[in-house]
Amino acid sequence: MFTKILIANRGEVALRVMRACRELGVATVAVCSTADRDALHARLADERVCVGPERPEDSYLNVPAVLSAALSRGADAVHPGYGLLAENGDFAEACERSGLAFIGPRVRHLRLMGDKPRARRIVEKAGVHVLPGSPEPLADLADARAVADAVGYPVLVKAAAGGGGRGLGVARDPDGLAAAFAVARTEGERAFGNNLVYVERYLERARHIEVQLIADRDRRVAILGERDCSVQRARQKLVSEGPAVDLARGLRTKLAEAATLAATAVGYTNVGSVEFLVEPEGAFHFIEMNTRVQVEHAVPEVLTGVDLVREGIRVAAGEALSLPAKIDVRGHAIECRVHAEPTRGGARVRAFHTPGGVGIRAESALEVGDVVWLEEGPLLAKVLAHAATRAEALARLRAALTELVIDGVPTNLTLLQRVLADPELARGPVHTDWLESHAAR
Amino acid sequence: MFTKILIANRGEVALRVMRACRELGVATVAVCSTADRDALHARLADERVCVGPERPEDSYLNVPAVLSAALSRGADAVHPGYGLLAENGDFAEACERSGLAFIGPRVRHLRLMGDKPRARRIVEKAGVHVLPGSPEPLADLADARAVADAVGYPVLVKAAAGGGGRGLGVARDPDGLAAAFAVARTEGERAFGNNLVYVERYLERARHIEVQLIADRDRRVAILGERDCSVQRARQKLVSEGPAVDLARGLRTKLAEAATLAATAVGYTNVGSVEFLVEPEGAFHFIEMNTRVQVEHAVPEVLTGVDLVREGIRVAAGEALSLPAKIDVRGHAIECRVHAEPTRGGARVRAFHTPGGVGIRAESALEVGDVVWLEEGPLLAKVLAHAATRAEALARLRAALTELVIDGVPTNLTLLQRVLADPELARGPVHTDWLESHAAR
Amino acid sequence: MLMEESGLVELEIESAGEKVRLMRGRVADGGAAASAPPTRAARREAETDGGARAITSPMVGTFHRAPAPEAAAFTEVGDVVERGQVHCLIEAMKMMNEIEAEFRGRIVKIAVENGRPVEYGEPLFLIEPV
Amino acid sequence: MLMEESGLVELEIESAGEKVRLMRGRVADGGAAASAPPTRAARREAETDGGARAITSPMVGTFHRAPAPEAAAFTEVGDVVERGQVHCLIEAMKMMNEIEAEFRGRIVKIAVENGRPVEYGEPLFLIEPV
Repeated sequence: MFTKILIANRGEVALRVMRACRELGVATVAVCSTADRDALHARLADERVCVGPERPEDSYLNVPAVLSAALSRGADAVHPGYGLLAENGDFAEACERSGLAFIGPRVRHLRLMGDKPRARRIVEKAGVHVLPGSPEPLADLADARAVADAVGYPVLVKAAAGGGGRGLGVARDPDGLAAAFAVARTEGERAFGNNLVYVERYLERARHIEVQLIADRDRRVAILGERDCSVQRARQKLVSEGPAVDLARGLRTKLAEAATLAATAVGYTNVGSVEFLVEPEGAFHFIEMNTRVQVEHAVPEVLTGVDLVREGIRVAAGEALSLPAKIDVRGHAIECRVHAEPTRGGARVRAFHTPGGVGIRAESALEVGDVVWLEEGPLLAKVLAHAATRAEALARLRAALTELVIDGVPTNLTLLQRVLADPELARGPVHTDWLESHAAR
Repeated sequence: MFTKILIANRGEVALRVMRACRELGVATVAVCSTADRDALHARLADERVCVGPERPEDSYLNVPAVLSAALSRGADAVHPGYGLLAENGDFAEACERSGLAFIGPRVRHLRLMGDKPRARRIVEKAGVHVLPGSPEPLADLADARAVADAVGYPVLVKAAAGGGGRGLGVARDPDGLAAAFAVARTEGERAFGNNLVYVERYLERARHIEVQLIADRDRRVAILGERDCSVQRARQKLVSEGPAVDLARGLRTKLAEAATLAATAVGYTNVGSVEFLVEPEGAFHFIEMNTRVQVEHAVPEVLTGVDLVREGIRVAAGEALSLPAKIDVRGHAIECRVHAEPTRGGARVRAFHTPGGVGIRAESALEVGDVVWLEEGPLLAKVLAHAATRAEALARLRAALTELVIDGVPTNLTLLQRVLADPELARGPVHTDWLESHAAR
Repeated sequence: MLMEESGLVELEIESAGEKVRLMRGRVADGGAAASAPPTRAARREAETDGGARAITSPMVGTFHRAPAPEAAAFTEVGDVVERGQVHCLIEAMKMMNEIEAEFRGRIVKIAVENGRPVEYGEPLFLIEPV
Repeated sequence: MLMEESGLVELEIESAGEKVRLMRGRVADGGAAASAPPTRAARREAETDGGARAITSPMVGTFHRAPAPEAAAFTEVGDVVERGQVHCLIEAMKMMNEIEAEFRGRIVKIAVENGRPVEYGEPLFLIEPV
């Protein structure tokens, strides 16, 4: 096992990783910007290293500074959490070259799954159905139009280096293609420094279901259930629940098998999840693979009792997985993301209280007095409810949200409460367009 | 089911009851003192009624004011939580007379189990072994001496109306009896307005193990496992864990049977727990029965998945228990009480953060800016860790406590961390004198 | 008032068919109203304000402006109340507690609607000393 | 200084058997040291103090007072350093980054022990302008 892990992240995920380190008896080094010196993650770690000025590019994303912090403090591994450097192949490679273990999959897995068209090809070759679309990244509109005509409208134009719902443009017909193309291209350029795009058939009324897995160094893949993340706003997951309900007979197994095929095809190792679009009739299509611990990792954790972050560290340390002989999924879990409403400027937290009690798991690094920068609509807290049945879990989560106090910051709490009280959601699964079409009514 | 419940309590237990009410779709009325108008429990309830000035006697313990609040707001039931009016038979009776359901056992159960010597007699008659001691309440020292000589030293002198570790005096020999008698008498007078005492054989190196149960209106008793609360300071439970480890073969079943006998003997209904002292060789003795939801109720809840508070409300509403056909205890849970260190004056909370993550349940109603009155060493937070094994639960709880932030208030956190890191505790069960004799070394 | 003159502290009457006990808030020690002592509380709150002063409820209950459902209100806005004059009842647990004016003054505002529940310390009247 | 005069921005040397690249902190744009621009940072921090001013670390790394383990320290307390004179090295990812004085002054205090890790913005020297 490692002796000291540098956590290259901040906020609730940094705390999450810190807990796993503590349980494993591993020392922790936190990094922070000049603005974060007194943030919770910096205060709670065994050591704290300020790696640069406030701008993320100058601090948390400053690879040499982060690596230098790890080396000068004698850390032997780096945990990227999620977001920031988590899926950055160059960072992972730089870690390895500096003799630091990168806690996550191999560099090649990050590169390969980060190149979405390439990932599509490999997974398709492995025998998993992917949506009709462009086999290669596209540089110009004409090529995009050709592919779109071939697969048929509506289509999604996606940034080749994108993911997580960013860098997406929808074209319902040929007239809309140019605009969609521009969106994907510019967002891809801005967010990922890559302006290549690809085109994919756009499915309406489909569910977004992802399968959680973890694989050890010997590529033994363990499946930890699936979750339905169809409640989305602007393609951002708002509510995730597991297990996915009302699946056609045998579909759960088929999804697990497909996820295993995708992971095995690249010899995947460590924690990851495979995203699928599932049509009402049960046909399903690979979208992409997330090569990291996900924001929603708590859902499989409470359902299976497996500590995914701890297991991920174990795998990276070359240890065997300590999973139960038979992983069984118990009860039903629903988690929602409480975000700040994106707007200009910042807001100071005046009062803060996270709900507790039976079956509730709330995670946040927010503190009274914190100034939240609203522009990006950052994640403020995650609240999860676990119960024997879906109905109980829903009631429990609704109750928990009435107890969540975040005074001073505009949040999406009201929207979440409306969504969770919606009879359509209570009745059963919804599709990825549900929330927005619903709100539109 | 009830339509509106008045919660006659404050702090984390008021929030706990509120959650259960919300899940059941029942409206809530909070009571508060003039000092608590903006406290979390008052802000989060559907309605808030200020029932009097700051002194508890004038507000939370002001029976007419509390009942009047319930009646004038149209509540149909009152939940006392734990402490305050929870085991007050007169209050329960006043509720019933006012047409309000008291959420707890029947008045006679409170009266009967509140009279400790009487409870001893009844439970003994039911066939459960009780410690040798005085069958009747004692008013003077001579009687106490006679009993003490008969049962043999060391002895405990207990307030007849006591409980929860209050109103206790230990006499290791005849010379110490007068002092012990005085302690029990005066504490009993002060805390319970009753100066009668009783004498009981004092067992050293025994474990404090209590059995959790809930009984419906038809007196069907369900057992929800037991917990070991032997880690005590000044007879106050500091750490509770379940299931109790290293029990002699068959002992767990015997304890469950004895608890059932005790409950059945009085026709008990609703949530309660039966306390036993267990000797190293496995002999066990009834101490007392707690006729309410306990501070430690989270331990059986996470082990069995049963929401005890919700079930208690159901029972009081005359509904059937919604328990799983077979209640199985899963994994191991350890909970500790984080108290303020008893001292003069008050302290303001400067920073506050409760740990989260896998298997952690933290409950508190503390907020930044709160002024905590330290004299009584109030409960600030409860932190529980649940895991597959005892060792994992211990590691998890240790990690969680390093994440608990309560700046500005003197707490017992350091003591808790020392206790949970103690190799003797890690090795196995300890006895009720362990912590203090240990600290003495 | 009858009770004032007679020095009675308690009086049972039939009101709207249901028997209620009438008590004088200020002397009701040991009684149901005692545990939140009305006078002390009422005075303290009253003094917290300059000019027109708020008379706050000394107990939790239901606010009644009249001795009985059909009866006329004890007071109206504009009335001058004498010290010790009853200007409302607070019903707590089926008992009617008379609330008396702490000082002579003109009622500027009646803050609570008749028949509404009131909490401890809730402003009932705004009175201008005269 | 050699590098100053030669206008070199990089120089490979053998130090203690292990090859390290020597870079000039102030011009190391695009290099590893670039992403936390030394000069800007160092200046800004330096100006935050009146009288004796703190020279803070422009990057994360290990603090070296001498060019090599056996060599003499660049500066000692009491020395007067010229603007642009190297007074320490910060080793970041096997690269030695020269840190130069931002202004002429006398070293009042050396805040960090030789060979210790330093974080961004950590005070290294206290210098009194002369």
